[in-house]
Amino acid sequence: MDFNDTAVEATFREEVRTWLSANIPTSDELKGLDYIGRAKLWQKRKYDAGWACIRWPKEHGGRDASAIDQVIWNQEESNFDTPDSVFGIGHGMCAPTMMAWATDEQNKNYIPKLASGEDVWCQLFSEPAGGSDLAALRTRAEKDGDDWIINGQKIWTSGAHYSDYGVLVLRTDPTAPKHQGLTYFFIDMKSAGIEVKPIRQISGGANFNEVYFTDVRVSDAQRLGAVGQGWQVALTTLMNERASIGGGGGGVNFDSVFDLATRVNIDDAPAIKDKNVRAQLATWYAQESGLKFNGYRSMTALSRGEIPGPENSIGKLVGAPKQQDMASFALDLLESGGAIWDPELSDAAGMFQATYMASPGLRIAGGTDEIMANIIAERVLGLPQDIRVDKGIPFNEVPTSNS
Amino acid sequence: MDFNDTAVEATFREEVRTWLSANIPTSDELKGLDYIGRAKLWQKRKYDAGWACIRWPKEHGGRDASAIDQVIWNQEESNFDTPDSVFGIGHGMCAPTMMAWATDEQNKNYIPKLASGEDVWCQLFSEPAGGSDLAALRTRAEKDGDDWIINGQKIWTSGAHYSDYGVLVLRTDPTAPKHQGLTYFFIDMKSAGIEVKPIRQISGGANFNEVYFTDVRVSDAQRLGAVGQGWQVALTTLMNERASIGGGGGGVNFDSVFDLATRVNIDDAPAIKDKNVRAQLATWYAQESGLKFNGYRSMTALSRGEIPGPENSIGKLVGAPKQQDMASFALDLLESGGAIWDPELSDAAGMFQATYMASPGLRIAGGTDEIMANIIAERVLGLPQDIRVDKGIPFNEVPTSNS
Amino acid sequence: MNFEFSEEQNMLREQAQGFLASNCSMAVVRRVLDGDEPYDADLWKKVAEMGWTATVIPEEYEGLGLSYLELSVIAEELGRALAPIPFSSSVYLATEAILAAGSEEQKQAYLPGLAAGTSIGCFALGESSGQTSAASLTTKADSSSITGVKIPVADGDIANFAIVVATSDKGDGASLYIVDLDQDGVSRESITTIDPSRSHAKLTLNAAGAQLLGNDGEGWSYVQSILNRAAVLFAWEQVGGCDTALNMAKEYAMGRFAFGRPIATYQAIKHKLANIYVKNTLARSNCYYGAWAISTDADELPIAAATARVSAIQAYYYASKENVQTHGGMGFTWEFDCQFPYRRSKLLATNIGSEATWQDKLITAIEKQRAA
Amino acid sequence: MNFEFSEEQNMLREQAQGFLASNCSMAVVRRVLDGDEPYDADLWKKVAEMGWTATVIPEEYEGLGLSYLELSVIAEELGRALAPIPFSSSVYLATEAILAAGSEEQKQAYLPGLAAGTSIGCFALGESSGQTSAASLTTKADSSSITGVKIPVADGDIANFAIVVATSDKGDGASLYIVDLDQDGVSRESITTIDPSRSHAKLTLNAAGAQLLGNDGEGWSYVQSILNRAAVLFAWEQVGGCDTALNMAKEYAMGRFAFGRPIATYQAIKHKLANIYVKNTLARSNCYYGAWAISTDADELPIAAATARVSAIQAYYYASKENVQTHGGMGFTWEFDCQFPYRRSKLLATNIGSEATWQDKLITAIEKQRAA
Repeated sequence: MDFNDTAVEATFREEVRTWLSANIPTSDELKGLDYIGRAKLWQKRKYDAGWACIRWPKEHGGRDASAIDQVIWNQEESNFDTPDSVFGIGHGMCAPTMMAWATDEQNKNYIPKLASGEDVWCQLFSEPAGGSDLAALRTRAEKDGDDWIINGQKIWTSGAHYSDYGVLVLRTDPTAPKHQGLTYFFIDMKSAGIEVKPIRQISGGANFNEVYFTDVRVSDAQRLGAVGQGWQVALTTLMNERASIGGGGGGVNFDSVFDLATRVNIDDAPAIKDKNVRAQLATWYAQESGLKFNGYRSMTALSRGEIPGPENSIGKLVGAPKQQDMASFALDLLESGGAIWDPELSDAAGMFQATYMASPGLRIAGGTDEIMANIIAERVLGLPQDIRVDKGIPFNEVPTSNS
Repeated sequence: MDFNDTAVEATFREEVRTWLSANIPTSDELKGLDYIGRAKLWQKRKYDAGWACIRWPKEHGGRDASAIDQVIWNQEESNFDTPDSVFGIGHGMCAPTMMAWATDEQNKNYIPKLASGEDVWCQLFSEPAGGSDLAALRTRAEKDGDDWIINGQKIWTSGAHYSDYGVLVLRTDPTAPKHQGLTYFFIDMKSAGIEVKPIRQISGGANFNEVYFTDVRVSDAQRLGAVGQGWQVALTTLMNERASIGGGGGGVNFDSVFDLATRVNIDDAPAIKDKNVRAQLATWYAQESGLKFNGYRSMTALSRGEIPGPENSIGKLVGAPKQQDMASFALDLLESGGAIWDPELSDAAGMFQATYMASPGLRIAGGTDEIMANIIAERVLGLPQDIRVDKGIPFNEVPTSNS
Repeated sequence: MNFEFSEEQNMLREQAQGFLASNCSMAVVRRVLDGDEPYDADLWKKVAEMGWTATVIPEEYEGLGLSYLELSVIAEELGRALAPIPFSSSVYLATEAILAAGSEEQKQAYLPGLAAGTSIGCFALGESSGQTSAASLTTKADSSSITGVKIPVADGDIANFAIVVATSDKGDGASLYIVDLDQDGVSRESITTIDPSRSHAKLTLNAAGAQLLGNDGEGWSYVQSILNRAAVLFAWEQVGGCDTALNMAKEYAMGRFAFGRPIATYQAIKHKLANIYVKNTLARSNCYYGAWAISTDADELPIAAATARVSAIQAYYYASKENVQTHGGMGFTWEFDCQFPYRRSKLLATNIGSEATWQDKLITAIEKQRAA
Repeated sequence: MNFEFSEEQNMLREQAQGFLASNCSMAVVRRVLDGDEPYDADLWKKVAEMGWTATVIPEEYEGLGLSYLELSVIAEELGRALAPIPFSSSVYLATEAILAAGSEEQKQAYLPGLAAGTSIGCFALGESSGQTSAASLTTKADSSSITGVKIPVADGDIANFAIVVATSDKGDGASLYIVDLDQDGVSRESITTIDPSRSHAKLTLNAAGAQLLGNDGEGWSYVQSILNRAAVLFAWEQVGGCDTALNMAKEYAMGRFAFGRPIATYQAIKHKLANIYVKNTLARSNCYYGAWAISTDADELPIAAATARVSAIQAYYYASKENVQTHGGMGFTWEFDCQFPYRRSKLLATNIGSEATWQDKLITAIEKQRAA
């Protein structure tokens, strides 16, 4: 047991590090660009050098790299200050779906531009009435000659306002049972009749959008899979989503709360000396440590060419409520000062307050705590599904309200 | 807002106190009696003086007292060292059911002996396959002339081994839906074919029994309610159960853990000085205090002639896991000594260890945590029932196993 | 046993609910949160006209001379409505400070205005991040002027005067001062908090005119007594808010369908709502204890206040966060009202001492009681 | 990254599982718990024959000279089987004490017997209720004899010798002694604990013959180092037990029907089991960290040990109590096996320092690391 690379991995890591050191965009190069422009510049550079989407087949602009190579690449890239990516969904979810279901010609047309960062893609699945019941979507597509006419509304679409293309699932047969009346398409986001509205969150940010479709035309040629096969295609997308969702990301963690506890006082002594603070911090440390070493075990599986288990979803189930509780605890340590949310006046420039307000979203986005627990219960432990009253019933006869 | 009795209540309390002071059994009187004998002696004395079952109508041996009078009686009686009662189920559950459903003649025959303590009654509802699904009972009764023949097994019957009579619900029509095929009886516990076996618990105690029925005869005259009406009769019993279940009773509580924390050390100082101990204790104090004052609010409702809400069931939902966590915490405070379970060697004569081992039962008996949460959700908050797949299906076609 | 509000108090509650339903809907909270008004001045005026600000002030100072039970009823209803007004600062803190420590002259000078709501008071204790103690104070005063920085001060930007806690070289190390806020020596800056529906400020006092309130060197003792009383009233606001969060969650869960049935039929949601209800109910019963203790000036007040506060903080955090969770993605949008109790719960939890601070106070009070 | 057991270690695990399935079913645990045997002597003999007691003892002392990774594998499997044998006392504690502090002579005298399992060692630290510290010790020794009372001592009634921690007027205030238990100066009394499937005793030492182990006045430092190593191995036993509790709960929930369907279809049960799984998994991953640290003698050992122990204690308490709860009334009967992990979880949690004690140690270790 060790934390070291194999010889092959170490060589690869060195190669990555060397290239990164030489090619990170300078501040001069990035000057004047918005965050989309910066992301595109960096992606193009990686693409041109053969370092974009390294797990993809070479024919699609990738490098045929292994899963552990990807982990090493990610680790090394994250050590440098590179522009934030806007390609996560396109590369992580849309591209794998296209590769699995689109024609060779379509893939030749679209995938390289995805890899090079020329095109940004988004994913349009969620709908207001759906929520955790993703397949209960209602946005409909009706056949009109060689086209389909789309009407309805999608929600929670990250990056819709700057995306060139999107993948979407639509209801093409409302009389079929829920999962059977769906069809999957990709679409030009600049199509007439698409309107994007940002959703303001309680945290103040607006990372998601509502997307309205009014008589939007999409060619039948942009259908992926058969008519009525949309849910199966969507599963390809979703399987890849699960792999790409992390443990709740940055923000408040053991280190930041530990440091805070050395800055503020309880009983006129540093809070870190307070046994209650220590006990709470110890539990959170043990959780973070467990998540970290769980990750190491997954990486070991990758390194051995095995597939890590779906138990990775515990990262989100543990991480999101932990962020909320730690942020809440940090505000309490700050006492009345905890309420102040001002980059100039707040401790740590307001990070604890920002996390307090953002963490409810972490517990919901990408699957609520409750859905994550269901997933672990069913997919990991093999427990049976809850009773499904909508099974086998025509979608338009499934109850959607008390009336 | 005050904690005082009304003038009428104060007078009543004084009367109770005076009678109790003069009539508590002396140790001489109790000498040589087992706990059943002691309980019967004390009950008979109360009965003879008109202080037994005071809420019951005078015709049944009671006193026509109000609910608040009962509370006052209980408070005062608990201030004295009286023999433990063995009549709780008989008085609290069986008698109200008899009074509501039995004939006048039956009530004349049985109720006074219940009130006087001459007869002890028990309740036989639960079955091995039932658990939380109480109505899924299978013990069957088949009509044979003017009698019914009973075969099957009951479980979790408190006091079955010393009871004279029992109330029981039996399945008389297995082809009817679950709640409709049941019939309710009372039975002589000395009937031929009844076998009582104590159940040993993990706490070491044996407060419950299994009761086996082999071709036991009961007269149709001892049926309460119509054939097939057993569930409605059982509800009368169960409504009264809910009223008589407390918050988890004695054992480990704030006071005992607070005191423990003054006896043992952490960092060579009394544990009560440790901020982690203080924070935990404070939360438990606030819970106990909330339960206590919740009780005061219920008593106020009684005092005003109102009916306290079903929110009293929070006592068990909060109290039982609290006992478990507090006992666990107390064992931890004792460190390696916490494992010792010996009346001579353990701190507090092993009370913390005994509670640690008994508390899992508190979370289950009389309704599991999960069932109590369902009750609050449905009866207090008015949320809908979970999906019921057994609804309206013949009982003998309801799935009971995976096979 | 008479552990309930009286009929008259229940009538007051009904009246308050009716008034607030008309005058303080969630749209009103949203307007203040979203806009530039620091508080709803119109609502404040009406609340004062109803006499709520005058509730416990003795009649000789133009108050109503009612008890803390009436004030408890009002506090719970204001908490339920998440009212965006400086009621807690002016009534639970500033009024209480003057009642507790004020000279006859000071009472005559300040209480009538507080009673009428024409004067708004605030309470300036904290100076930075973390616990404030007598030893940590840096605000200093001489006989007539005061210098220091107080942050955050709830309603400091809209109040007419502040009760300021400053260091003292006597007694317990602190003293209270009354500082009128409309003067040259005072500069105030509105600051943003996690709950913009309630106004907060940074007060910079630069040799500002000040008058001593109560005895010099007994300030920290006054602070404890004021905070104990305020804790009960804050706790009532908190349990009022708890109910609002529960009702929002319940209503949404009953109407929202997933997989063909209301999410309220799923145990994960049912048990969550049951747990909210249980915590709220225990906290409310502890508030009754607090109300009894404050209204009878009982020796148990420090215990009752800490008990009510600890359970109210825990209940409101749980209720408000799980209300968002019950709403799923919609609960996280600005458009929905779930944010209001979530913000308010933490504001009230930090304004007058955190959960851990009051947990420790509770055990200290119990130790004192047992040592007595 | 190679953060997994090797193929050889996984083979050892398979072998151990097969052996324990045949030789240590729950019926064996029940027999010891219910009967008069203090431990399963036959199982102990077989375990020793398999070489498990010899795992990390160097070959020069007739051990196998394997690493702590192999011992971790064995510990997890013994924990999974809830084996009623003195493995933890003899292997994780007594053997480690002699390896850490023993003279060459002492190693030659004791290690071969420990390796062969013909000698059983135990570790005598606690003297009463609450935390034991160097300052709280009352057991006293001179150059060759020792007097005091140690309670409880796991396996003190069956062991051949004890490592006894006694007070010292030098250094850190404590010293270790080896005390052979078959001598006149020693009286031992078996005591009942919450887990009678593991044997415990009260040791009364009355001028018993004793030999110093390690340097005089460095005893407390040895204790910390021994406990850190033992914490990792205890944690492995704990996560093994966690899995047993989870599997019992899962199997029962799948087969038990209520209201016409398996209780495993109810979210209250599903989410309970998911939470057990999550806690178990995090604890196990922390045990990997501990295993790495102990096997490489890493500087991070104090952090890794405390992390593994804190999360293993929390996971096992939760898993074992919620396993009973999942079983409903049957889980509370003597007849069912749910009691075994519930008892064992608390025994292991208290034997070598409680959750809170290790939480504090963890933060202390982190503080030291950051100060360095």
